[in-house]
Amino acid sequence: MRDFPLNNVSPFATMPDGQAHGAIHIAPVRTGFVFHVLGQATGTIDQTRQQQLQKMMDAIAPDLGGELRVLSPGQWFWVGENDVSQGRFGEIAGQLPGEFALSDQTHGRVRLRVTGARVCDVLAKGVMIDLDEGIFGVGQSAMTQIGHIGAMVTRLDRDSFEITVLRSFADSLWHELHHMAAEFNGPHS
Amino acid sequence: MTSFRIDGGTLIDRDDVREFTFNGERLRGFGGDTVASALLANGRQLVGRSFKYHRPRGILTAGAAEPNALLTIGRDGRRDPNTRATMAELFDGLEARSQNCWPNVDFDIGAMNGLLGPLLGAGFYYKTFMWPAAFWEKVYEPLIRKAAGLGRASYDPDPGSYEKCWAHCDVLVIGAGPAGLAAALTAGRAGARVIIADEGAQLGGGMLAEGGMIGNKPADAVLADMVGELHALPNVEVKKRTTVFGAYDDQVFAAVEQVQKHLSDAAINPDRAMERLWRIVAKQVILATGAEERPIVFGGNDRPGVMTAGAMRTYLNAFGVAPGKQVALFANNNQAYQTAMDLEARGIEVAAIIDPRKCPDIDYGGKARLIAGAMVRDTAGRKAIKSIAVRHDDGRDEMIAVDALAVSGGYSPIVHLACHRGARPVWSDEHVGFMPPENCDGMVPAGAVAGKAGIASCFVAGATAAVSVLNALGLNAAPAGLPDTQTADDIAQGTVAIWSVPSSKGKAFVDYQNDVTAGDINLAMREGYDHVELAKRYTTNGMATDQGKTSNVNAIGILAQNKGVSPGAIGTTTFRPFYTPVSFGALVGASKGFEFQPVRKSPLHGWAERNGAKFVETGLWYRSSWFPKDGETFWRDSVDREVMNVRENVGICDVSTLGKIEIFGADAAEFLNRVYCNAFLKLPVGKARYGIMLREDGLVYDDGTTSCLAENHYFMTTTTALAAGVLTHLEFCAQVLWPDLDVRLASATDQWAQMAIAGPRARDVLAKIIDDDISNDAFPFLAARDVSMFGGRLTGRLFRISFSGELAYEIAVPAGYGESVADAIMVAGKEFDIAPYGTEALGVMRIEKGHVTHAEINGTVTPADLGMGRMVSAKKDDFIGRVMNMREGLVDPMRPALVGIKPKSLADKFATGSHILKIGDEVSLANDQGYVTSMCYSPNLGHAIGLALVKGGPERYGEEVVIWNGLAGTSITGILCNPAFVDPENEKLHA
Amino acid sequence: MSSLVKCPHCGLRPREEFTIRGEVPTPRPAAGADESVWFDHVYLRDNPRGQHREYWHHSGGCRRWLVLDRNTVTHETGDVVDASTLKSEGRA
Amino acid sequence: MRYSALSLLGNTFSKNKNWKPAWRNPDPKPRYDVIIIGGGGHGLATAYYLSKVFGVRNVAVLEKGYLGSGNIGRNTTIIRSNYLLEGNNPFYEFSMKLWEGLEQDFNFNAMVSQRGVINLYHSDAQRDAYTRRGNAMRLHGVDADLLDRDQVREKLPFLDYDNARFPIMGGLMQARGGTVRHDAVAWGFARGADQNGVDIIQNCEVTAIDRDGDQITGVQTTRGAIKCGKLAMAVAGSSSHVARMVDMHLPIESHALQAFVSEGLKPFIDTVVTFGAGHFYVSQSDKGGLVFGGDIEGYNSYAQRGNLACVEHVAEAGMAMIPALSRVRILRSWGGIMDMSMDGSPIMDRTHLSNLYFNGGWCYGGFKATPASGYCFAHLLATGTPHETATAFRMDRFARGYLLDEKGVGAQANLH
Ligand SMILES: Cc1cc2nc3c(=O)[nH]c(=O)nc-3n(C[C@H](O)[C@H](O)[C@H](O)COP(=O)(O)OP(=O)(O)OC[C@H]3O[C@@H](n4cnc5c(N)ncnc54)[C@H](O)[C@@H]3O)c2cc1C
Ligand SMILES: NC(=O)c1ccc[n+]([C@@H]2O[C@H](COP(=O)([O-])OP(=O)(O)OC[C@H]3O[C@@H](n4cnc5c(N)ncnc54)[C@H](O)[C@@H]3O)[C@@H](O)[C@H]2O)c1
Ligand SMILES: Cc1cc2nc3c(=O)[nH]c(=O)nc-3n(C[C@H](O)[C@H](O)[C@H](O)COP(=O)(O)O)c2cc1C
Ligand SMILES: [Zn+2]
Repeated sequence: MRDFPLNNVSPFATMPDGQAHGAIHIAPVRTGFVFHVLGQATGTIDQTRQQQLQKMMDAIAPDLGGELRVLSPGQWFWVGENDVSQGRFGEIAGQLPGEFALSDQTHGRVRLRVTGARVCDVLAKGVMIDLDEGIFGVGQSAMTQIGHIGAMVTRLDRDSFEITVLRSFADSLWHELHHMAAEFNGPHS
Repeated sequence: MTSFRIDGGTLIDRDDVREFTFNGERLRGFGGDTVASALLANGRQLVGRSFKYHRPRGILTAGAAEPNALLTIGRDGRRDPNTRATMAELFDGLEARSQNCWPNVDFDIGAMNGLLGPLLGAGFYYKTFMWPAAFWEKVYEPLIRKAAGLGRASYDPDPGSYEKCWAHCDVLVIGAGPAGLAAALTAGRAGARVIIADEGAQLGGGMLAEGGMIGNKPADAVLADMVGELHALPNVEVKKRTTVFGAYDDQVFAAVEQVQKHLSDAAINPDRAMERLWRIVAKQVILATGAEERPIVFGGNDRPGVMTAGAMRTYLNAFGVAPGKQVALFANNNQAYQTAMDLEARGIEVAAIIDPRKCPDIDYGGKARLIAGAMVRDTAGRKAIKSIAVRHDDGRDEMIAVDALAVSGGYSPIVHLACHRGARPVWSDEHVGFMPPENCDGMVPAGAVAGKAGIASCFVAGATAAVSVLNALGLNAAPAGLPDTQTADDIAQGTVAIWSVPSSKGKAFVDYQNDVTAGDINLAMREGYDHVELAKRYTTNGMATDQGKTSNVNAIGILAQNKGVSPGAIGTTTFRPFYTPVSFGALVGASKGFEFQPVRKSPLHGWAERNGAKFVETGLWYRSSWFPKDGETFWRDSVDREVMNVRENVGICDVSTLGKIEIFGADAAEFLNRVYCNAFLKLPVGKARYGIMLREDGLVYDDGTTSCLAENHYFMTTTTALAAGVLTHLEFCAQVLWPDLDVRLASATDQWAQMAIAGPRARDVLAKIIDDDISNDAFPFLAARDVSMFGGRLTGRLFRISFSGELAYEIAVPAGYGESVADAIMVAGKEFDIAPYGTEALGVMRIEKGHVTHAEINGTVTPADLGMGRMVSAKKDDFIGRVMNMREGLVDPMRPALVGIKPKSLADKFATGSHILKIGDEVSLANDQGYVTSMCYSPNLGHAIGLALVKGGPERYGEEVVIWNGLAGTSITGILCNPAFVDPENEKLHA
Repeated sequence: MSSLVKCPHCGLRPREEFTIRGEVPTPRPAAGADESVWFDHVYLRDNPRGQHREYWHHSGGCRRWLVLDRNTVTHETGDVVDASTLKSEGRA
Repeated sequence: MRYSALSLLGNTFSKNKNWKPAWRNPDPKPRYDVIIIGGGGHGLATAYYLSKVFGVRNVAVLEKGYLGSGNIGRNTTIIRSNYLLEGNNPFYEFSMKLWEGLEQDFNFNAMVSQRGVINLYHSDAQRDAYTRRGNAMRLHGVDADLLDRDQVREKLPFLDYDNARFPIMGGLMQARGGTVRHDAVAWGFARGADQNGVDIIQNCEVTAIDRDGDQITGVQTTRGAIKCGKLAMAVAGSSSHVARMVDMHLPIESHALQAFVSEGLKPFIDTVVTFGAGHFYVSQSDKGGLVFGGDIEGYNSYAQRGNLACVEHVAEAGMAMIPALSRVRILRSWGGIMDMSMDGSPIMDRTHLSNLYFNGGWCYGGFKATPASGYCFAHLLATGTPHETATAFRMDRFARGYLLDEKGVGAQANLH
C-alpha cells in the first residue's frame, strides 16, 4: 500500500475555475496554505506584535511569502500561495518561538475569490460589514458572516475579494455566491 | 362605461397602452397608472366589499394608506391577496379581482350582514355563541372563519426569487417628497453617502400631484431636474419602490424594495429578485415621510365615490383622471381647497364646498358654492354616490347631487418610524395632529411630517434638516440652492377638528376596512373599554391591513370628545413595525426551500457517495447513515450486516463530524483538569482519555476523548451535536473564568478527515498503510500519536479508542487526503472483508456496548446517573460543576439511572420513548419509573435491546417491568439489566 | 445596541454574529465556597430594569467573550470590553 | 348583566345604549385582605378563583397599565398540555380541563378553540423525544398521537415535503390543544372577578412594598398607599423588578419575545403547527390573520419590542415549513417580556416573607396556564398549601437540585 496514489482533493475539485456572471467571476483557490497562529491573548489587537510576528515568519520561512490576517487578539491566519508539506509545517512550527503555537488549517479552511466591478453589490447580499473602500481597504480582512455561513473576507484589490471558509461549508457557500451574483448575468453588468 | 380619463397626467405615458382584467373584464390603462387610477379612469368606482357588512366600497386614497381597494392580483404562485390597488403599478396582462364578495362584487350575498348591523356591533361575539359548548368549534367558529379574512392566499409555490442586502450610509432620507429631495440634494452635494428611499414608483411625493408652477417652472420640470441631479451624484443612492418599514436598534432600518413585482410575467428576469430586503445602517436619518390626510366620520362616508381631497388631486393631476363630473368637497381646512381649485381649473364642476367652519379664513376665488358651518351627514346611492345630505348650521337639510365627494378632515404626520422604538408622538392643538416625538428617536423630521406644507417650506425644511445632520457628521454644508416658490405655510392652516359629524344618519365609518363605526367606539366606551388600547382591541379599530392610517386619529378624537379631554390625553395606540405589510418572501430572501440552512459536508462525503451511502441530516451536517448493498431493500438489512461485519471482521466509518479542538499552552493540562470532572493533569504524552464535562449546575454537558499529542498540546474531540457549544464553553472558561491560564484554542474540526476502523481485523488493515508499529504493545488501548503512513508520504493522527466496543482505531488525516486514505483502507481491508458502516450501525454497536450519547446525556443527568459516578474526581478541589453536582436532588438514590433493558419474550419489540412501569402498577404518571432512551435490534443477540433511565437504576438489574408505549398501544414485559450487552469485560477493546 | 454591537476587536457587527449568555452573575466562587454562594452564582440574577452587564460571545467573528454594559429598557450600550480584562479588575 | 344571544338581541332593539360596563372602575380602598399585583391573565384568574372558589372577596388587583396590557394581551394564544415532566404535566392538563369549561363558567366567549396542535419532527431523535413526551401525556390520561409523515401530509398538505432542508418525518399531535382569544381571557376573568366584588384597579403601579419585619403591611402605588393582609405577585416579565422591592433575588431573567400577525386571509391553516427544525409556530385567528412567533431575542430586555434579526429568523423558519407563505404579507410585529426562569418551568410558592406569595417564571408558555395558575395560586393564597398539581413549582428546587428542566439546557435563561 506504500504506493497507493494519494490525492489531495479540494472541495472545489469539480468547480470550474473562473465562473462568470457577466462581469463577476467566482474562482476557487486550490493551492497554498492557511496556518492558524495562536499567541497568548492580550485583550486587544496589537499592531506592533503583528509586525514582529511577520518579521519572524519572513525569517523562518522566507520561501512561503505568506501574509498575516488578523483573527482576534493574539491570533492570525498566516496565508500564502505556495503549497507546504506536512513536514515543512512541522519544521516551521518548531522554529516559531514558544510564545506562538501553530495549527495547520490548510485543509480545514479553503479559499475562493470573487472579482468584478459589482463585487461589493454581490457581497452586500450576505456581508454586513461596510465594504466601502475608504473603510475596508485593500489588504484588510474581517472574520464575519456571509448569510448564514461564517467566513473571512479579505480585500485583495478594489474589485477583488478572497473568502476563506470552513471546508465543510465550501459547497454551500459556492452555490450561495453564484446565486448572489446571478443578477449580473448577461452582457451589460 | 364612459371614460374618466382627461388631459394631462404627469405620471402616465399615453403611448404605452396596457391591458388588464378586473373581475374578468378586459380594461385598458397606461404605463405609469396604478391599478386604482386605471380603474377610476374606466369608471370603476365600486371595487370591493367591506369586511363585516359587505358594503360596497370604492377607492379612498391614492397611496399607502388605502383601506378599501384591496384586490387579489395575479394567479397561482404569483397571486398576491390584499394588494392595495393604489400602490400596485399597472402592467400588461395584470389580473385583478375583488375580494370578500360572493357571487360577485356587484351582487354580494354577504351584504345581508348589513341588515344585522346593530346585532354585530363591537365585540358581539364575546357575548354569545357559548351554548352549547361544543357548538363553538363545530358550528359557530367555522362560520365566523369562513366569513372572516379578506383575500385568499395561494398554496402554490412562489416561482419568484428574493434576496436580502446590507447597506450603509451617512444620511438616510426616508421619503422623497419635496422635503426629502431637498435634504438628499443638500447632503449629496456636501459629499455625504446618502440613501434616499421612497415607496412610490416615482420620486416626488406630494410634488407629483402638483399641477401648477413652482416659481416660473412647471412642477414636473423642477422635479425632473432634482431627480436628475440626485441620480448623477455618485455618493447618492436612490431607491424607488422602497418602503422603509421598520426602525430597529442602533439605527438599523428595514426596507423592502419592489424590484420586479410591478412587471409583467414576460418582463421578469428570473435571475433577479422579485423583492429585496434592505438592512440599512445609517449614521443620521431624516424623516421626510409626509402627512396622511384624514377622512371625516359621517353617515354613509364609505360610499364609493367618496375620496380624500388629496387623492382626488393626485388622480386629477398625476394620472389625468377625473373623479366625477359633479364633485363636492367636504373639508375642515384650507389646504383641501386646492383640490376644488384644481378641479375647476380642469373644467370639472364643483357642486359645493361644505366647510364645518363658520367663517373659514380662506379666500376661495373659484366658482363653487361655499356652504360654511355645514356638514355632510349622509350620502345616497347604491354602488356609487349619487347625492349628499348636508346639514346647514341652522339645522336645515339639503340634498346635493354629486358623483364624487372629496373629504378632508386634516392631516396626520406619518410618524410611524419615529415611534417603532417606543417613543410616543406628541399632540399638537396647533397642527390638529400627533407630531413626531420630542427627540424623534434620533431622526430629524422635515416637511409635512413636521407640520409644514407647501413646496417652498418643505424644500427649506428638508435642506435645513440636512445641514443639521451634516454638521453632526462633521461635514460643512450649505442648504441646496432650490427653486423659489410661494411663501411657506403650515399644513394645518385653519384646521378645525371635527371627529365625527354629530347629526350623522346611518353608519359613520371610522375604520373602513374593519367596518368600525363611531357607534362601535361609543359602545366600547360605555362598556368600560375606554382606554385607547382597549377600545382598539374591543372594536378592532386600526387592526386591519392599513393599521388605521386613516382611522386611528379619528377614533382617538371621538374618545377624547366623549370624555371631554384633549386627544393628547387619550394618546395613540402603539406604533409597530411594519409600516406597510411585508411579504415572507422578502424577509426570507434566498434562505428558502433546500437553502433554508447551509449544508456541511464531511471531507469523506464523496467517498461515502461512491460507496452508496444513504445520508441523514444531523444538525447542518450530512452524515452517512448506512451503505446498502445490492439486494438490500430495507435499511435494517444493511445495518445488521454492517454491525455483524464489524463484530466479525472489520468496518470503516466516517467520524469526521465529531468536534475537534486543538488546545495549546503552558497551562493546557491544568485547564483540562478544570473543565472535565475527571482528572486530566497527569495525562501522558501519547495517551488519550475519556472525559466528562459538566455544566456549572453539575449536570453532564458533553463527553469525548482528549489526547496529549505533545507537551502543551492536546487534541479534544466532542460530540457532533455540541462541537460549537463546547468550543464556546471552553472559550468562556479560558477568556472569562481563567484568563490567567495560558491556554489557546483552535477549532480543527474541518482540518481532519477522521475514520473509525473497528473490528477484530482493524489492526491488520491499518498495519498495511501505517508505517509505525501498531501492535498491542506498541500502540495499546488509549494510545494516541502521530503516525507515518504510506511510506512516509503522509502523517496521520492515530487514536486507539473505541465506541463500538471492538478493537478499534480512529485515524485522522488532513481533510484533502481523506478520500484517498479511505479508499486505501478499503483496498487494504478487502482481504479482511472490510465494509463501510454508517451512523446507524454505530448506534447499534454503542447500545450493545452500553455507551451513552446525547440520547442519554439529555441535560438532566449526572455522571452517577450514567453509571460513571466514580469518574467524578473527589480529589480535585475545583472543576466546573463540582459543587452544584452535590446538591440533594442530584444525589437522590431514587433518581433515574442508566440500565439496559430487553424484552422478556425475545421476539417482542419496543420503542425508544416508551415508559417503564412496575408490573401490576396502575398506568399513571405518578407510577412512572423511567423511560427508554435508546433501542435497537441487536443482530449479535438476535433481539431488541435498549438503554433506559430508570428510578433506582442498577439496583434493579433483573427486575421485570412493563415497557409501556401508549402511543402505539403496546405494553410488553421487559427485564432490566446491565447496559453492556456485548463484551462487558472489555476484552475485545484491549485485544 | 441590540441590533449591532461594536466589538472592540472587529468593529460594528450584527447581532447574528453573537452568542449571548446573559447576565454577568456574581463572580465565580472560590472552590471551597458554600453551596449557597454557588447557588447564588449559578441561579440568581439581578435582572435589572436599566443598566445591565452581560456576556456576549463574538462567535461569528473574533470569538472573544465580551462584556456589554447595555440598558435593558432602551437597548443603548455603553462600554463593550473584552471579558478577560474584567478578571484583572476582580469583576468576573 | 349576563351575556347571551337574548341579551344581545334585547340590546339591539335599544340601539346598544343599555350595555353596562364589563367591570367597575373603582378607586382603591384603604385595605384589602388580598392584594394581587399584576392585572394580567394570572393575576385576574387568581382573583376570579379566590373570590369564586375560595370565598375570598375583599381582593384588589393592581395593574400598572390598562387591563391586559402585559403578555396576556400579546401572546400567540396557543394552549396545550403536552408536557413531559411529572412536575409539569398534571398542572397543564388541569389547566386544559379548566379551559374546556371556562366560557360557560365566566359567561364570556373567549373562543376556546380546540383545533389541535401538531409539533413536527424531522429526525429519529426528535421522534424519540416526542414518543417519550406523548407517552408521558398518555400516562396521565392526556390525549396524544404520534403521526407519521403521511398522516401529517393528510392534515397539512401545504407543508414542504418535497424540497425541505430538514424533511418532515411526522408529528406529535394533541387534538385537544388549540387557541383561545387572548384578550377575551383577560376580560372574561376581569368581569367575572368584578362581579364577585373584586376591585380591579388600572393605572395603578406598585412602586414600593411596605413591611414590618417579615410581614408585608401594604403597598405604595401611583394611586396611593394600600394596606393588605396578604400580598400576591403575578407580574410576569416584571417579576425581578417587583421582587427587588423586598430584596428578593430570583432565578429569573426578563427577555423579549416577538409575535406577528399577517394580513387577514380566508382559512389557510386549520390547526396549530410548530416547526421542529427551527423556532416557529403558527395558527390562524378567527379574524383570518396568521398569528405566529419564534424564539426570544436572546438578550435581557424590558422593552416590549425586538429586532430585525429575529424577525428574519422567524420568517425563514416559517417559510421552510410552509413555502406558500412566500407571498403572504406580515402586517404587524410586537413584543412581550418573558419571565424566563433558570430551568424553564414556573415558580409558584410562598416566600421568605410570611404573607408574600410569588407566581412567575412562566417563560413563553404561561398563557395556556392561565386558568390553572389562577386556581392554584388562589389555592395557595387561601389555604397556605400548594394545589396538588402545583407542588413541584417550589422556589427552593434550584438550591436543592430538584429541577424541572423540560429542555435539559440548564441554568441559562435564554436557552429555555
Ligand atoms: C409574544 C408572546 C407569545 C407567547 N405565546 C404563548 C403561547 O402561545 N402560549 C402560551 O401558553 N404562552 C405564551 N406566551 C406567554 C404568556 O403570554 C405569559 O406567560 C403569560 O401571559 C404571563 O402571565 P400573565 O398573563 O399574568 O402576564 P402579564 O399579562 O404580563 O401580567 C403581568 C401584569 O403585571 C403588571 N405589572 C407589572 N409590574 C407591576 C407593578 N409594579 N404594579 C402593578 N402592575 C404591574 C403588568 O403591567 C402586567 O399587566 C407568550 C408570550 C409572548 C410575549
Ligand atoms: N397628504 C397630503 O395630501 C398633503 C397635505 C399637505 C401637504 N401636502 C404637500 O405634500 C408635500 C409635503 O412634502 P413632504 O416632502 O413633507 O412629504 P411628501 O408627502 O411629499 O413625501 C413623503 C414621501 O414619503 C414617502 N414615504 C412615507 N413613508 C415612507 C416609508 N416608510 N418608506 C418609504 N417612503 C415613505 C411617501 O410615499 C411620499 O412619497 C408638500 O408639497 C405639501 O404641500 C400634501
Ligand atoms: C393573537 C393576536 C392576534 C392579533 N391580531 C392582530 C390583527 O389582526 N391586527 C393587528 O393590527 N394587530 C393584531 N394583534 C397585535 C395587537 O395589535 C398588538 O400589537 C399586540 O396586542 C401588542 O400590543 P401593543 O402593540 O399595543 O404593544 C394581534 C395580537 C395577538 C396577540
Ligand atoms: Zn469581534
